[in-house]
Amino acid sequence: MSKSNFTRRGLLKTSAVAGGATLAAPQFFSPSWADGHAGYLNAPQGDTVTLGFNVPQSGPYADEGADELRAYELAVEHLNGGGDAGMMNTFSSKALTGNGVLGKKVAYVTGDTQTKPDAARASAKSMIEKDGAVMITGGSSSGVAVAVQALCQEAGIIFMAGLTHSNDTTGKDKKANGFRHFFNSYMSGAALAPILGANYGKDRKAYHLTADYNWGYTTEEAVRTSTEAMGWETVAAVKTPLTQTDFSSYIAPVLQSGADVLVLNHYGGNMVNSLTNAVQFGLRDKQVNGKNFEIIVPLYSRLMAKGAGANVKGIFGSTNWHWSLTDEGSKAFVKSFGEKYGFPPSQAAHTCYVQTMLYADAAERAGTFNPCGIAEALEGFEFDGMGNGPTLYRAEDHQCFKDVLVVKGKENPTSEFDLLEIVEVTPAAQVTYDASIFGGELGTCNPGA
Amino acid sequence: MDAIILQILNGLDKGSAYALIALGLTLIFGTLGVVNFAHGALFMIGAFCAVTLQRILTLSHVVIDDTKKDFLGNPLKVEVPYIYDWFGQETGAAIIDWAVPLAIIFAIPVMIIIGMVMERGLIKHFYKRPHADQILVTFGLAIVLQEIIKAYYGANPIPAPAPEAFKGSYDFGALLGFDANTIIYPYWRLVYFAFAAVVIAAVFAFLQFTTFGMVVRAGMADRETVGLLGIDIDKRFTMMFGLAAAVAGLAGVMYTPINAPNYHMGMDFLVISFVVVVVGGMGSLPGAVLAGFVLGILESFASMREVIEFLPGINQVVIYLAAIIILLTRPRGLLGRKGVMED
Amino acid sequence: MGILEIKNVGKRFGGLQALGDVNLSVAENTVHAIIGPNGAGKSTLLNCLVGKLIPDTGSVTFQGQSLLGRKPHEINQMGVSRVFQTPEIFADLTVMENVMIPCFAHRDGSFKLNAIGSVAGQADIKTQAEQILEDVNMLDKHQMQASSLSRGDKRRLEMAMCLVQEPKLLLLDEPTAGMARADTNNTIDLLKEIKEKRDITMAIIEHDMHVVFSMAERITVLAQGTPLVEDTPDNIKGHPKVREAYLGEAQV
Amino acid sequence: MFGLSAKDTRLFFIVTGLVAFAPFLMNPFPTGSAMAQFNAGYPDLMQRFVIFGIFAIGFNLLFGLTGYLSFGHAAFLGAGSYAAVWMLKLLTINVIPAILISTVVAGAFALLIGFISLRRSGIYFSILTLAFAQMAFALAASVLTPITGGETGLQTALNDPRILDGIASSGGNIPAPALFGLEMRNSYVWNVSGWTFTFNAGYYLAGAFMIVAFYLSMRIFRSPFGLMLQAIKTNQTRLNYTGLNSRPYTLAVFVISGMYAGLAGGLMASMDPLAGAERMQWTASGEVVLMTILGGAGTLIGPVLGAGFIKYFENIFSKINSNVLHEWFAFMPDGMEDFIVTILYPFVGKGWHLTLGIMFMMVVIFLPGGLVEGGQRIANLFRRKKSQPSEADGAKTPAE
Repeated sequence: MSKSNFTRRGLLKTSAVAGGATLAAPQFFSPSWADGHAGYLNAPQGDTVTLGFNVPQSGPYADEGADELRAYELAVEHLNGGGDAGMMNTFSSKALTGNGVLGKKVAYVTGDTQTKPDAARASAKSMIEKDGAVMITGGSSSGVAVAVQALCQEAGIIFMAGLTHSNDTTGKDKKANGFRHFFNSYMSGAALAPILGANYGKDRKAYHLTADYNWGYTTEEAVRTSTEAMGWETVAAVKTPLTQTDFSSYIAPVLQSGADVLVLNHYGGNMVNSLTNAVQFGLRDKQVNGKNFEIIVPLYSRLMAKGAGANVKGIFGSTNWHWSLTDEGSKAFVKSFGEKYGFPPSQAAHTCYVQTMLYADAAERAGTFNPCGIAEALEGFEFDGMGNGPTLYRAEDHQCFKDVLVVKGKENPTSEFDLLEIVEVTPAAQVTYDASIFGGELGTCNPGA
Repeated sequence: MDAIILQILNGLDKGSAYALIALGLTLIFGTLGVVNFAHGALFMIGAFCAVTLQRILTLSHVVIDDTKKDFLGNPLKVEVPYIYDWFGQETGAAIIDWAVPLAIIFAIPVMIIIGMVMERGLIKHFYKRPHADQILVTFGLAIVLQEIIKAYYGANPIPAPAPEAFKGSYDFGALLGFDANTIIYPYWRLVYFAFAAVVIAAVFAFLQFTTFGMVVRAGMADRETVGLLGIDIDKRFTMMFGLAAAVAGLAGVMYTPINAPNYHMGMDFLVISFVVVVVGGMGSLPGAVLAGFVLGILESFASMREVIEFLPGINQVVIYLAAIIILLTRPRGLLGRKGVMED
Repeated sequence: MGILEIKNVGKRFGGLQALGDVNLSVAENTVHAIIGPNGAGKSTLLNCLVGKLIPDTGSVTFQGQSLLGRKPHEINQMGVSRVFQTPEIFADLTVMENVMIPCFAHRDGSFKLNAIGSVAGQADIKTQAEQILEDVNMLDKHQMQASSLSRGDKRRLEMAMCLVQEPKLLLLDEPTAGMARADTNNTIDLLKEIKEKRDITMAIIEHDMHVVFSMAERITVLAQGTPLVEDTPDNIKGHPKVREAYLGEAQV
Repeated sequence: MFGLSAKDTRLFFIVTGLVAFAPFLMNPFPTGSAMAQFNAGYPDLMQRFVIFGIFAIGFNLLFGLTGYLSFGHAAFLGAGSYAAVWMLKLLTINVIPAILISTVVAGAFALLIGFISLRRSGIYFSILTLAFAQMAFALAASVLTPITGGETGLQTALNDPRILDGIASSGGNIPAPALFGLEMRNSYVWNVSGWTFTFNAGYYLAGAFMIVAFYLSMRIFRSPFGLMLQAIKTNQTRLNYTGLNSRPYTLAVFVISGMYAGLAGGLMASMDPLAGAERMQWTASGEVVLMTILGGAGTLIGPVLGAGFIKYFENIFSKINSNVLHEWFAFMPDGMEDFIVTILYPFVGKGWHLTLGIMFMMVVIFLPGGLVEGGQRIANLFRRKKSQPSEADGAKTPAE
């Protein structure tokens, strides 16, 4: 028996290879081929729907990727009715029932982004072309997010961004098929500035060290704008190579410049090293202009804090979410994650879990896995109970607007996970901006067929 | 002026790291002619010797503290290192605090054994093979070593701080008559510099003044003749590998407080260490050390704000640019020997 | 006027005067030997002729054209071939290929981008190569890899590679160094045979007096970087200066 | 045939056949079966096989023939990618100009770098090429962001000019690269009782280029030019004293090799219009070195095998997670299943690098000639006709 079909897009009809499929007999597609004409790419066949979890499994962000993967596995478990249902209990939308999505069991495939745009796209393509994934999610850097988002737009698949903080993801490079729950550089700047003003005063001189790539630029820009608006002066901004490991030659001249605040627009390994070096130079013990010298890290993550060890103590930064939040949604998530894996989730895990839930919920509400239907369901969607207070998925740029956390390195941590303490929950209104300020075009949604 | 002094200090410090790593590499690559892509991995393993010792010293048993709650609301489990039980909390904490310097003692035998096993088990079969094969096998080995470390310690950097006594920085400005706080330099980096100087001097002295060193130097020049003299040169070369591994490992151990070690740090240093060795000149130990300092100082100056503003991106490329210029003007690098790996 | 004229050539390495003031003329179609004790500057002189070294002073002309400042391959294209002390051949290639390469060089010049034509399809080159292999009695070994040849055969192969280019001047750098007497004699016979068949000038640097005296028509004795005497073999044998500087220690 | 010897013609037809029937050969397992995890017959990976095949074939022309080990070849691939994406943005979404320009740009870039680097040989040459490529990478990722898109990479956009295409954008979506209207992502899917075979337009275009590239490399190997290159590798001194100037030869092959890399970069951008700086990083240069050595440097088919081997591991092994393992061994008793999964898990999924590293070592230890030698040994086992023919007597083994 044979059946052939010419499709406009490179599409492959498969049942989920992982998850649902077993050694059982080969499947015949002919009767259900009609689904191929359901009007969108990779319309789920049979009783499963496949999601693609594309996270860094090798390279410097592998641990963060591992945490993202844990969150995805937990989300799949909850969606399929396993475990204690986590945030499904607190989520304001009640469309999800623990019966899979649209009656189909959720299966997943995993891939390794290697935190390289090329590799991430290769991995995402294999999920789309080989495994029939209907949605791709994950990632731990903006470069990867932007690259995979563009791929998903071209292919006609929904992309639910993982950890990506650059303004570009939902700014200059936004795409109709891409959605981001995580916050961005602009929000970090807007949330941090008032707290910095309150703690360090309004006449400070800041020295920026900025990782020399897109995310670094947008973060520096955001922090500069918001702190300068408050009255701070920017003494200098120096770009550091992304591949730099020893920052001594960048940090040593800071004191000579007369600056009394050092802003480290670095993430991941860059941040761990630059902060370690800065503390090593004893900057924080110094007095400049009659004030204590301070260091700021605009974007924090728990894994970075862990890497930097005791050096983070007392240093301000912002974060998307933290496990010590006490709202019902966060508590429910921390509980189910903690009971399954034995330690609290990171913000990367949180955003990935929430993105999966939001996608599933949107599919349920739209009644289809068609990317255009899902996009419509997500655009302008307001929800609560996911850990950051009432949240809006803005239609204009597919960015979530929600509370942003300003945190500080904890002085006396009780465990290796208890490294940050929440200083302030900045309300969403304070970090909301006009959708047009970063340019870019959303385009139209692409269902891929 | 103060800015320049500061960058010279920086350059010396960076340079000592480069020189130390390149020194180990040049013992194997520059003189034995084995293209060892696993050298970075040896540096990384050295750093993880410090982490491992730290882990050993902080081996703990769990005490349940009912007064505090953990993140799930259960009673907090507090981990108490055994060492506290044995030596009391204060002494115990002090020993843990000194984990990194103590790791030197731990790392030397470990690294020597790793280096010798590597040579006996693998590299010795590759002396006569083409460089391409050496690249493939040592690169494979580097990946394997790296992945083993990653599987055990994870991918995230692990902080391994210097002892409390070396926290903070020394104010050179005051010493030299500049304003306070203009020229400060962390104590640990000064220690690193001194340590590098001692290790480099020791290796030189060892090769210069011992019989072993003489035989090895002769063996580098003409392996067959030395073999004819009835000297087991292979055995010396094995020991040489052990020595190179130990030097790389020590560089790694002492580096941990400067940058928190991760499984990938070896690869980050691999390229630069090859560049340093070649710019220094193949087969020349002093060349490698000199090149390390030259490139370190150049890199420091290129990262000055004034320089970057004048030449954007120069901080990214200065090492490579310098390497190109040096190799074009001096065909065998700074102090290279003729005929080593030129074809 | 000889085919090769060396005038006032001097070369200094740091503090060492390797060549003093060398004047030498090699007449066309002769075998001219250059002998001298170790360190006399024979190899330095040779390297000055082929473009490997540039002398500090003086001139070197070949058929009236200066060789100074020319690269080895340019000098070779002018008709000067060199045989090395240890045979320099293409060890990883077959004997046939070894000989074909100089054939190409002879026909196409120092560079030709012939990336599409096939080696196997070059009939004229092949014939030429086979011819010369036959001349040196190696045709039966044409498929062998050059590295697996015996030392004597390697020397023959190298000669063949030089001869196939029909050089006007053949420079031989101790062609029998390290050879057993039998092999040495074979080489002498080969060289003599070559000399008989072709119009060729040979300049030989040699240690082995047996070789020198059985072949050379003229001999120059070099000592401490300067030519001591130049004469016919018979005169050289009895020359007191030479005996003093050289033969006395070389036990002829 | 085509100016090739009978043996080479046979090899050429084998390669052509493999490329043509890859959609079948790469998908040996029925879709939906547990072994389908090992299927590689989907467009993206097949495209990568042939594109990296081209890259490695080109690299092998330089390294395999002359022995000059360039450690910066990825720079040419990156330059080609950027050139191609710019063509797709500015000129037309048709891939032909993109591929041509990428080859030319990479060739020019190679001429510049080669001219300087080839002044040195051996390790000094390697370090010079490495330094140039690292500079290209560092600058592309940072200060050249306006031209290269920085770390995020250069992509096509809705508002690109595309002057030859007019403003005919397809709705709100960026047009996909196409060959005169045939989009590179188009596929013909054939379902045969459980098996699914995908015939992708982009793959066949890239495959056609690879066959041409392979054919040209065969011709170069067998040409007088190729012979000179081999002579450079074995004895450069003799070559110079044979009246041949090695510099133009090495420079020519360096440029040809750079153009191969540029072609690969152009094809990569045509299949997937993105060019990122990390394509130029030393790890990418190192990868092609490894591909070539792993397959068998200096052999015709080796580099292609090496490229396929590494890309297969990267894309297939990295996707095997513990879930998949559990399914495979679900037939076993629980304890046994967990045990096997625990043993295997470190080697797949996130541990794919470990397996790759082990494979590198195994190949180089047991198969000194690379994968090609493995193939020859297997072939010899089957042949076993006239026992050990000419090889033992020192005849040169033909570079196959």
